[in-house]
Amino acid sequence: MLSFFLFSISRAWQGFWRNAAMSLAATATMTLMLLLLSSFWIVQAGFLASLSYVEDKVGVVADLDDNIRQSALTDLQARLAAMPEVRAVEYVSKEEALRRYREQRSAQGQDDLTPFLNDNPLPASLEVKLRRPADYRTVAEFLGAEPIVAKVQNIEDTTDRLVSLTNFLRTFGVLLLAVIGSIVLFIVINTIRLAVLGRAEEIEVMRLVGASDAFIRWPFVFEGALVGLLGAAISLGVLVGAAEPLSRFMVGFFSILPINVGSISRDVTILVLGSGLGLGVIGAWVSVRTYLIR
Amino acid sequence: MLSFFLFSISRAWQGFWRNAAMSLAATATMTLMLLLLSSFWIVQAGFLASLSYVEDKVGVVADLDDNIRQSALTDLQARLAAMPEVRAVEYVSKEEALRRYREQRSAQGQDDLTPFLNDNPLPASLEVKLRRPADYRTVAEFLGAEPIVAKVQNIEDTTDRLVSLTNFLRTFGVLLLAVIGSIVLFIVINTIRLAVLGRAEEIEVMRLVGASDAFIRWPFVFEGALVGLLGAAISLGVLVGAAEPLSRFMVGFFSILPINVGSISRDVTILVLGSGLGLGVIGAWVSVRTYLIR
Amino acid sequence: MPRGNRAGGAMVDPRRPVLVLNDVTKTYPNGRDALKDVDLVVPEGDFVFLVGASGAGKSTLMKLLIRDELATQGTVTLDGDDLARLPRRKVPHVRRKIGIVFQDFKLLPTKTVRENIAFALEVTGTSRRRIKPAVNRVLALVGLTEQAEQYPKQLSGGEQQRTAIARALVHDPRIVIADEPTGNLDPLISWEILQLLLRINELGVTVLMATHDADIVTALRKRVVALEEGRVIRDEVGGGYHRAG
Amino acid sequence: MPRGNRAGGAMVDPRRPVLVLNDVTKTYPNGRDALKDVDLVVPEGDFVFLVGASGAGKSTLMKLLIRDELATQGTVTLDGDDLARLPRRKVPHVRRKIGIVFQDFKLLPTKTVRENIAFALEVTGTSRRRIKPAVNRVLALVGLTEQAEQYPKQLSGGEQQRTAIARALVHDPRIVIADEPTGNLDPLISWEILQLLLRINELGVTVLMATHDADIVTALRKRVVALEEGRVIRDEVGGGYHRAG
Ligand SMILES: Nc1ncnc2c1ncn2[C@@H]1O[C@H](COP(=O)(O)OP(=O)(O)OP(=O)(O)O)[C@@H](O)[C@H]1O
Ligand SMILES: Nc1ncnc2c1ncn2[C@@H]1O[C@H](COP(=O)(O)OP(=O)(O)OP(=O)(O)O)[C@@H](O)[C@H]1O
Ligand SMILES: [Mg+2]
Ligand SMILES: [Mg+2]
Repeated sequence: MLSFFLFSISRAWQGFWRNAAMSLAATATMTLMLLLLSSFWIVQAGFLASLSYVEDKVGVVADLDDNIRQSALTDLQARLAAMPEVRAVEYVSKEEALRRYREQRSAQGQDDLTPFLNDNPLPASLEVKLRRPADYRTVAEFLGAEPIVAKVQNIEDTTDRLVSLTNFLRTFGVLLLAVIGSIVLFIVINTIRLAVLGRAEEIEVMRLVGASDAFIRWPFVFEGALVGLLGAAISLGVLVGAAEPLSRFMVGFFSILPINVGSISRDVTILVLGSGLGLGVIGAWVSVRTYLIR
Repeated sequence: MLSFFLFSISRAWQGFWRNAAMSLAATATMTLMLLLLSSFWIVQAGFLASLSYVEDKVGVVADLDDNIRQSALTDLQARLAAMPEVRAVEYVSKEEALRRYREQRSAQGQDDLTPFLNDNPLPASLEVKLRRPADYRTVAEFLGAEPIVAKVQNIEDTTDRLVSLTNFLRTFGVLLLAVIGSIVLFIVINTIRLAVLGRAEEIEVMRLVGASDAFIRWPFVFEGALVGLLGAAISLGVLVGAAEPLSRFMVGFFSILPINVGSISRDVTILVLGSGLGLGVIGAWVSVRTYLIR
Repeated sequence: MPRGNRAGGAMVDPRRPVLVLNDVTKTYPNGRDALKDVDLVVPEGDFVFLVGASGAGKSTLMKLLIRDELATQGTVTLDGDDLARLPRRKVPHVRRKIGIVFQDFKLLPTKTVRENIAFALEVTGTSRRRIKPAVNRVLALVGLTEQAEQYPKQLSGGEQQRTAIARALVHDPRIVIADEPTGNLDPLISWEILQLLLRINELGVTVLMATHDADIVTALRKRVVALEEGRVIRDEVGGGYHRAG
Repeated sequence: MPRGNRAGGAMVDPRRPVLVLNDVTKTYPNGRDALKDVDLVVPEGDFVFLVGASGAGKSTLMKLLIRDELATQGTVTLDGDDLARLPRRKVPHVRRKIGIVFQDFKLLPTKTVRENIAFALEVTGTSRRRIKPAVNRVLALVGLTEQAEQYPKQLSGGEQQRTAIARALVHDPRIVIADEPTGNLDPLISWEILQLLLRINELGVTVLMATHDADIVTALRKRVVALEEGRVIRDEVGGGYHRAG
């Protein structure tokens, strides 16, 4: 068994180099397709991180009545914090609200209207951060029923739109990745098929001389694996080479996004190696099958 | 000459079908690659339209002094309209400004602060729409020098960021399309090369029997063209089939965008047919060349 | 027989039929009848010349015997196995019993002469240690020791044919089926190859050989089966190439 | 000659050399010397048998003549053209002067017998109208009329060889180079093919034929050039296959 394994590998190595033109053409296609797949995977990962970042910003803001008891406030804060939907609760006092308003106006380059005010018209409020934007309604309704809450700011429309947009984008991204994945799958298998097609006669001769299916198949499968692994190695090399300038550039642009570069590069390595190997093996298996079953 | 042309075409047709497995595999790859290319082209077109739409929104807002003369205002408006950078000028009166402010507050679900005001603190203003966002500075400086202008609202930062973002996205899109284009080019040529590789011996025999290079080459080139055109036809078929549900879906989402579906579909048709034909011909030419030059 | 381990043909039962065609008709998909109502029994240890004009059906008969083609009618039995009923899985095993020299050689283009010959042993699971000497022995027998590391494309026609012969003999087959194995060889080497086949036949190997070489057939006076347009028109022991003998 | 348009060889100058090898040595990239210091002059209208053991260099000599290989040393001249100096563009024109029967046939696998034969006329730019009758004529000559629409894979070995012969003759070449054209043919058809070659030779076509068929060479008493390990060891008119004659 082991000797058959080793034998097949050595035959695969031989087959790869003796049909160098075909093998290298197949490897080139494999490499490009893996690069395409991994680029989209990376873009997709960055994109999902951006969506999460945006969703993080969704929260429920409840304006409080003026002059409420501190104990009532503390009690509400505690009950909110205990809700599974809630990630964090922040209390914004009347003074803080005015300060933020002024900041916001001036950041937008608009006039500060507050000097015209006689009194601080802004209410104190509780800003509740959610675990999932879709829970907006639950928390808003809970707050609306509280006696010390004057009014829950109505951003339901905005939230709904945001939720449906992010859901759409997420689905769209997954779909796009699936489509690209299928294209890669098909092209690679098709390419390996073309390479095997050029060796159909060789397979026929092997069979006529008494070679069993396994004896013919495994060297081809290992050859497919070799094409896959070589393609994966080259792709990873290119990605590593491109990573440094690219990430420097990306950081400049998306510096706010909490992208975990470590986990992405681990995922991409697994993706590239796994799909290279898998596609090579499956492609070879399927292609040889055609010529064995007769 | 014409008879040679017709002869080559009939040989190409024969060659295509007598090597059906290879030809169809090559056509399948061609089809998928054209679909990939055209999808990105379409996304890119939609994307550029979105950018233009966003850029349209960039304008210069100049607050005017209270109590200016109507003639000075009309004069300024006329001079602005005459500037090549300016697309449109709108006058917003003090009352209109207050109305808009109230609308905006309530749309954001925030309290209306205006009842606390003694007086309308908002100035009248001129809103100038630009042809290109990059011209922001020129127009802002022009307005700043006008006597009746109290202040030019400073959104230079925002504009700068927007301009550099849209420029970045535009470049990125073109770059992405170029990369995908190169991938498609390479994969298709590589695939045709693999198919020709399987017929290298046939070419050798033809040469030994006294066939001239042209005699061998042209049927292959026409066969490549056939693969390209068939791939293009199938791709267009798929696109047409997908267009209706997809555009219905897209309109729902991007209904605001002024996308010209007619011109896009014309461009895509040209793109798909042109690159299918071109890639098929170039691929075959390059591949056969290898076996002729010896 | 290269190794000569079936000494003196002691274990050979000359009445046991190893190749049997029973009322076989072969019609190719394009409608051409290559064989019609062929009956043929070859007992173990026999030496049979298959003769007939070009297109008479000799190669077709041999293709049926190795299950490269299936008979349209009738049964083909090889060493007791009905080839039409043989499960796919077992086909390689049956083929390994036979040493086949194809008319068009069927060498593997990406393997050297040595590797092509070794291949017939590798498929049987022979260990490397035993493959090397066996291959060297047959290389010497067919006179290709010098060409061992060349690829088929780098061989002369006769050298290719001798490679095919060496591959057919290297695994000590019990049956040798040779389709015009001397068509590309000069008279001298042809006779040497014939001597080789006669020697292994004496050791009990059944040999079926298609040939156009009238000199050889007539000189050896072995069993001759003559085909004409797919029918057996003559089957006699000690006959010549032509009907007159 | 199928068409017989060079009536009675009136335009043939028998002293004009058409095939000339001048001190030719051919060493293959792997170091094997296939030809050594070969001098050979074949005048127009000659009929030459090329004999020699397997691997003696016969096919290599023929490959040099059609510029499939280039000589390592010496010059090869065909009909006045030094093949080593011939511009690439002109190579097809030279090849069209020759009718070549390859030892391994070299048929186009995706073309039928008819198309394979027609191919040799198509490359010369012959019109369709004239191709069809010419192809039918040679098909009848080699006895393949019935097999005209089959693909090479669907032919017997001898039928493939006859297709190759038909392709070599269809365009009325001035020179015929045949590499063991009867290796896969039975004696009867072999003789018929020989008669065909003799007939076209009488019409002035130069014929160079490599063969292992001792009977034919000895019987015809034509010029015989014998190679041994790449050297010309014998060149005599009216010789037999073997040195003794
Ligand atoms: N795959 C095929 N499809 C159709 N017809 C075929 C096929 N193979 C062979 N034939 C036909 O069957 C007949 C017998 O062929 P076969 O190869 O058995 O002849 P053969 O006796 O070996 O001849 P040769 O001496 O020329 O090799 C021939 O007329 C041939 O055209
Ligand atoms: N492409 C090649 N590369 C290396 N060596 C070669 C090549 N072609 C032929 N040879 C060697 O050159 C020698 C002469 O070969 P050639 O084909 O000319 O022989 P031949 O006389 O035609 O023999 P046969 O009668 O067997 O066809 C042989 O020993 C062969 O191994
Ligand atoms: Mg045969
Ligand atoms: Mg030869």
